[in-house]
Amino acid sequence: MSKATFHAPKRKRKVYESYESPFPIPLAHDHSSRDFHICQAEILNNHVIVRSTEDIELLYGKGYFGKGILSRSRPQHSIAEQQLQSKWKDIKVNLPIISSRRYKLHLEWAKNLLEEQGLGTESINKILADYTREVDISAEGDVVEENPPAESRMDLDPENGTKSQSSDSNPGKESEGKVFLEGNPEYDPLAKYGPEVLQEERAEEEPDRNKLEKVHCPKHDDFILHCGCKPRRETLQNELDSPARPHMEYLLVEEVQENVDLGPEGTEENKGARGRGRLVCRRNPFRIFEYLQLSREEAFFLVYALGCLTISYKKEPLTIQKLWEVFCAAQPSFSTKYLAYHHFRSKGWVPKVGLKYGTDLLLYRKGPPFYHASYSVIVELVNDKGEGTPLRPLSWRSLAGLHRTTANVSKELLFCYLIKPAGFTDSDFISPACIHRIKVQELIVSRWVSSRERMDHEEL
Amino acid sequence: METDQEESTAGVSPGNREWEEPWILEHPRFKEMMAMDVADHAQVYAAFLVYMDLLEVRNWQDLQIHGSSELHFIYLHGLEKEGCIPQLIIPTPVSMSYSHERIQQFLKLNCTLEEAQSVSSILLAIVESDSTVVYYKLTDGFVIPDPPDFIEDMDSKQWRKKRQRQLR
Amino acid sequence: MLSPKELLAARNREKSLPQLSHGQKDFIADGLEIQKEKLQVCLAEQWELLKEERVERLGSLVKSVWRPKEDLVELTSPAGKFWQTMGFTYQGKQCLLPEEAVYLLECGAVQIFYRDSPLSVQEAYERLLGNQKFPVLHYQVYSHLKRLGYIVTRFDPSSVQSPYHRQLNLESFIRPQRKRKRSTSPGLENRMKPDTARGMKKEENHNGAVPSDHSSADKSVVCSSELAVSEQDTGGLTSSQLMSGDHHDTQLPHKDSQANDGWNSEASNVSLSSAKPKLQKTFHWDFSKICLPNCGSDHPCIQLPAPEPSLLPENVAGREVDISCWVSKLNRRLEKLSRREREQIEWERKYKSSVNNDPKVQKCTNWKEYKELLLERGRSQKQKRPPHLWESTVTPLLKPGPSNTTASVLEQISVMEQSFLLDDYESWPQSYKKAVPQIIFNVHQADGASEFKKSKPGKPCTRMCVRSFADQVPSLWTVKMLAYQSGDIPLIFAIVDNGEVAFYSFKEFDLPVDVYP
Amino acid sequence: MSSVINENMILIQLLEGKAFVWKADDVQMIREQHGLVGNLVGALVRKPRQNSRLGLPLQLLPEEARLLVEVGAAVLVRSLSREKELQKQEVLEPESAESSSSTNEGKDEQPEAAAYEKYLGESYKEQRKLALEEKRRTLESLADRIAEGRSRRKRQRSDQEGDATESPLQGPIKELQNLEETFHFPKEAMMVHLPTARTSCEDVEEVDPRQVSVHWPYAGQKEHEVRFKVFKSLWQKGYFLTNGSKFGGDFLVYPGDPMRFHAHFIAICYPYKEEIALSDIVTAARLGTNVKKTVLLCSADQEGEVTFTSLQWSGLQ
Repeated sequence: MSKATFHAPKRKRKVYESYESPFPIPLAHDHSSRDFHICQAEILNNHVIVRSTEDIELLYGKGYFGKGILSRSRPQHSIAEQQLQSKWKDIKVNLPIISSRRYKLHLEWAKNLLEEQGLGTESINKILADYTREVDISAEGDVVEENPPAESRMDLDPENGTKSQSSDSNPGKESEGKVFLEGNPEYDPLAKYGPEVLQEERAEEEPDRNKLEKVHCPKHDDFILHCGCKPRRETLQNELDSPARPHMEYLLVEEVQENVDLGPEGTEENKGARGRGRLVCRRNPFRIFEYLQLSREEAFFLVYALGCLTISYKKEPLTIQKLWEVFCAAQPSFSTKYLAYHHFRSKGWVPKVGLKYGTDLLLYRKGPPFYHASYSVIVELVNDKGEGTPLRPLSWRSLAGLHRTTANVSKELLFCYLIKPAGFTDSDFISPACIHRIKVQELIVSRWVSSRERMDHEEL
Repeated sequence: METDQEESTAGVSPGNREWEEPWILEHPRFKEMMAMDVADHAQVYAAFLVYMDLLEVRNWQDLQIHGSSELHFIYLHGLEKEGCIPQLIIPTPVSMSYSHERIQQFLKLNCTLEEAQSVSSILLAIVESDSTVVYYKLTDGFVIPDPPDFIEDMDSKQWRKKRQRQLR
Repeated sequence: MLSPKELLAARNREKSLPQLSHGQKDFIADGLEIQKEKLQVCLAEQWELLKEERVERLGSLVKSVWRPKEDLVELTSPAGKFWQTMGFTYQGKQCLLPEEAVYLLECGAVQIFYRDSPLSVQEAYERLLGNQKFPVLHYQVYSHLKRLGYIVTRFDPSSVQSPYHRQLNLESFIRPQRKRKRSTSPGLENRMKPDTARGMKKEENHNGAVPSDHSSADKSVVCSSELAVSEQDTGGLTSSQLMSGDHHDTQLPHKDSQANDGWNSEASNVSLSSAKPKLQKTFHWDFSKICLPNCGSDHPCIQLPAPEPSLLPENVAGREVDISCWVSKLNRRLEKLSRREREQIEWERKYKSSVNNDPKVQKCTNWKEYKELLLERGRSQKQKRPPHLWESTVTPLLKPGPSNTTASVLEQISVMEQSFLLDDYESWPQSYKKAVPQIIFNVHQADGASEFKKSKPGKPCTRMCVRSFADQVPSLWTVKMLAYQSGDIPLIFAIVDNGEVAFYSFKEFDLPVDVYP
Repeated sequence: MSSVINENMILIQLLEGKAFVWKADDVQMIREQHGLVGNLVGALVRKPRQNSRLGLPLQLLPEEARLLVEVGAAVLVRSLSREKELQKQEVLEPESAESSSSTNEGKDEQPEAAAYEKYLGESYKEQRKLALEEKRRTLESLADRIAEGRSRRKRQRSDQEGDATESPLQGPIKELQNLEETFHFPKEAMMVHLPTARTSCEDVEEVDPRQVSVHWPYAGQKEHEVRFKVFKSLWQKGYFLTNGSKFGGDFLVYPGDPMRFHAHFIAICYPYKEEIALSDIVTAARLGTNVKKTVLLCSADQEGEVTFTSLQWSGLQ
């Protein structure tokens, strides 16, 4: 029997991260995690979503599970617009910069949200105008804001920034500029702010703040008010006591010529001196968070094989059996694809969805940051006589195309057959325990181009 | 059963506020798509993921949501950049399959939307179960491809390698 | 036929081939003269080339005669150099197979006579090929390979060792294969740990594929472990079957509800009572005491009796009530749901399990106990072994332990057995073995490169199976079958589409386990 | 049957359902007059042992063959000779089982055999004559130089021997004098023609491409019908088409003769209402991107109306 030879995968030339661990569970070599942490996921629109930043980091960082819904692959969404960020790279303020167009969109979402709560247009406008009022930026590059009394800190109003100094009026302070990342919960850009300013403006702020409190959930640091939480003092207090309280999201909005249509307060001329608009610091009225979405195969593997994830539907944790049933119902190819997924994971490889090349899976060694995918996998479930109904029936024509596509990107085409034992019926698929009875056969499909042919043929 | 170790630290990070609904469900555009009641929820969710991908990851502009009750479909419409021709985007879960007839119906959608547009084309946004999206362009009739690059001074092997890297 | 003058002139014909396309091809037709000219040059050269007829020196031609009855071509003059790799002796005469003769004719090496006149290539195709014995399809593959210089012979199934034979030679058959595999991938090999239990198991399986005296001891080990697995999973299966009777979303037991909201009380009752007989002893809900009134239009229930106090939460008091005044206000029409809402409900039903199916819930006698249970569960969700994972029919494969290594994790989650192409051959029914596409050719390395002798051809470098493009892609079973027939020689599928030949191989693979770190 | 077939028609020979054209003139006409390409599948006469450039016969796609018939340029034929022979053999079988040698087969073949012998003999005579003339011409053109060379050598020899006498220049060298008698042209040296296409007339039967038969199995097949409508439509638009299977498609579509142009499209045919899996669309589009061609989804409805949709990568990574 002649076997296909294994070609060692090609390591990427530039690798920007170090490899941690193959799985998000404590392993002997990995000293960073000692505890067996069970990640939480939930069913959202029939898909599996992980929301906790910590869990996201764990699941993606160790084993490259899932994809950030707001990212190309690794969950690392930032609202900042790259183009603007580089355009304004000489400013010392480390807040994400977005265009006013984008900002308006978020504003509109917040507005829609409030409308849905039954608020009148006038009060909505008032609320939003208050919430998104321009915030002064200090010379140090931090956001300047009053430091409110603890219990009302959540709905604090940013200072009216009519006479704020723009960042470019303060050159020469580079050394002071701090580097921090957006979304870093440790860092509160507003914390430094002295209390005096607050005192001055307190009185006139009062009415608006009251109104705001009605709709602004104190547990939120953004403007989403639909959670149904009632503002309760003690929760609020707890929130504030916790050291790593997420900061409110402040943004720098690039406003060109005219200010945003929110109010007359941002009309200073000096900001537009460079002819590229000016940056205005405002609160983000509608924050969106990066979530990790797991393919059903990934999710089921984490639950069933590793036991390090629990998935809930409407807060209720689902058993493995239940998950199997609903995944099978949601995706007819699930059981077959899962078997293949499990097989490759249990060989220490990292399978990802094969959509880019039109196949069922792509296999990476260690993970996508380190190696190019080595194999493009087609999965087929067959009976003990080797006959089956493939997930996608192949003709020679489509196989020729598929092979060419795969070979063009230096990958190999791997057929993964899952062989049911004799007497195995559809009803055996009702439990994931059927996996113990399945055998796996791997085949490499390749074109044979004889050395001679290569010699007298110089194609393309 | 072991003791409960980490109750208090669980809710620390911004994404993990368990008492709160996922923002997706509360997003006005998601609700809008749901309320249209033209597509099944798999397509609605695909449409929303594509909507966010275009807006937040790719920075598209003037993105609008449309529903076609006769095609049972939600589609998007927007600009890649300012000054670009507006494009029509058909978001779809990867599990779907379409006949050529249906693809042509999608193309006709664009005709009705943009009378002036001479060539009718759409972007097919295919969404995988882990939220991976790929975009392909469908155009009615014939679109001549870009001419092959003639790089004479580069030897063909090198050139091929470079190309492969680009296409990964 | 060519005139003598043309024939003689052919001796001084151009021998080299013209350029294929005269420079980089164009992308778009611009209608300019220069494009047209280039094309004219190319085409003119092409026609000149095609119009050339085969003209050979009589002395260098081997004469032969087509014998249709024997399906062979007999040489009537001494064979040429081709005799080293082609032809055979039949009844003391030098003969060629039809495909050999046609190929040699195309090369201008033989002249085939039939009824004393020579055959044109067209006639040779028509007469020698195109019958059931040797289809044109096969000839197209044959001539393709021959033109490249390969030595191609017909495959004779009897030339391959019988399975029994192979078993006898098992050691020489498998060992070198394994060694080669080891040495090809040093990069990964270093990191693979063949000494782990998983590696050991693999080896056993491999030997087990073709049983031998040496491996029989190991084989029994495999068998027993297989047995253990199958016992385990049938156990899991039966219990899951028992549990999977019903998964409707009944939050609380109820008797009399209408089916219009999709609840199916009957089914849930059935599943409760029939699930496991022994559970009934610990069963504390008394349904006769629980009243869920049917207020629907078909069975209006006006008097609602006081609920059983033990079933209510502590701080809730129940009392008897007359709802006649409410009934008129009730909207008892079917709720009109949108397409999406219906879908939502459909999914909800799939996700929700009936709490009544939960044995622990069944043990609860009242609300208080139930709530305590929920609380406890909520607490334990973040524990190492959340009950919904560990106290259910199917539990995770990996047991969380303090010092798992990557290798031990992989081993614990590897539950599927690797299959090999040569597995289970003996168990296939005979009818399956016959209905398979046949191997057609042996292909040996080109003339100089191999020590091919017709009498002792040695091992071919590949074997070929010929398929038309319209045929199906081979199933796993076909691949297995042919792999078995071909033995240790790689098998290649030659796919012919409108005369073009492409070759594909389906090779056994065993992706190495990557244990890192 | 054969009488019906017009002299100028291209004969497309069917063999196992495959369509072959054997005459170079026909191939040229098919390409230049009808804009159809086909695929050369035989060994090239000039250099038979290679695969990068092939020779006759030309194999046509079923669609190409059918189109040529539809435009009235060709007929599909199949040879009847073997069939007839088989019938004959069956009749003869009982008495002539052992006498299968070609020399004593049916008498009616004898004239043909004799004809070839005669042709060969005449050809030999003529070739010898031509070769002789050629030789003479060669010698004549070289005579002066040969003579000069000989005299030089002679001089050198005499120089060494000290004999300085000059031999006078001779007229025609001696080889030319009795060339007729000394010219050696063995029979083995004569050139023989191994014809490509059939030289004799033979019994052929016309095959109707609209009717299903073992000889033309494509008629009425769903796949073929769609492919044919698409093929015809693209051909009518002036495109050149070749087989697209190498690229996972049905046809490669060229803006001009494939000899000088790159293909623009990979045409893939689908029945208009048949579902196409998105993974197939991705694979096709991906491949098209890699080879810088547009994938063309092509469908035909019952009336022959053909729809084309271009599929390309969006450029969004």
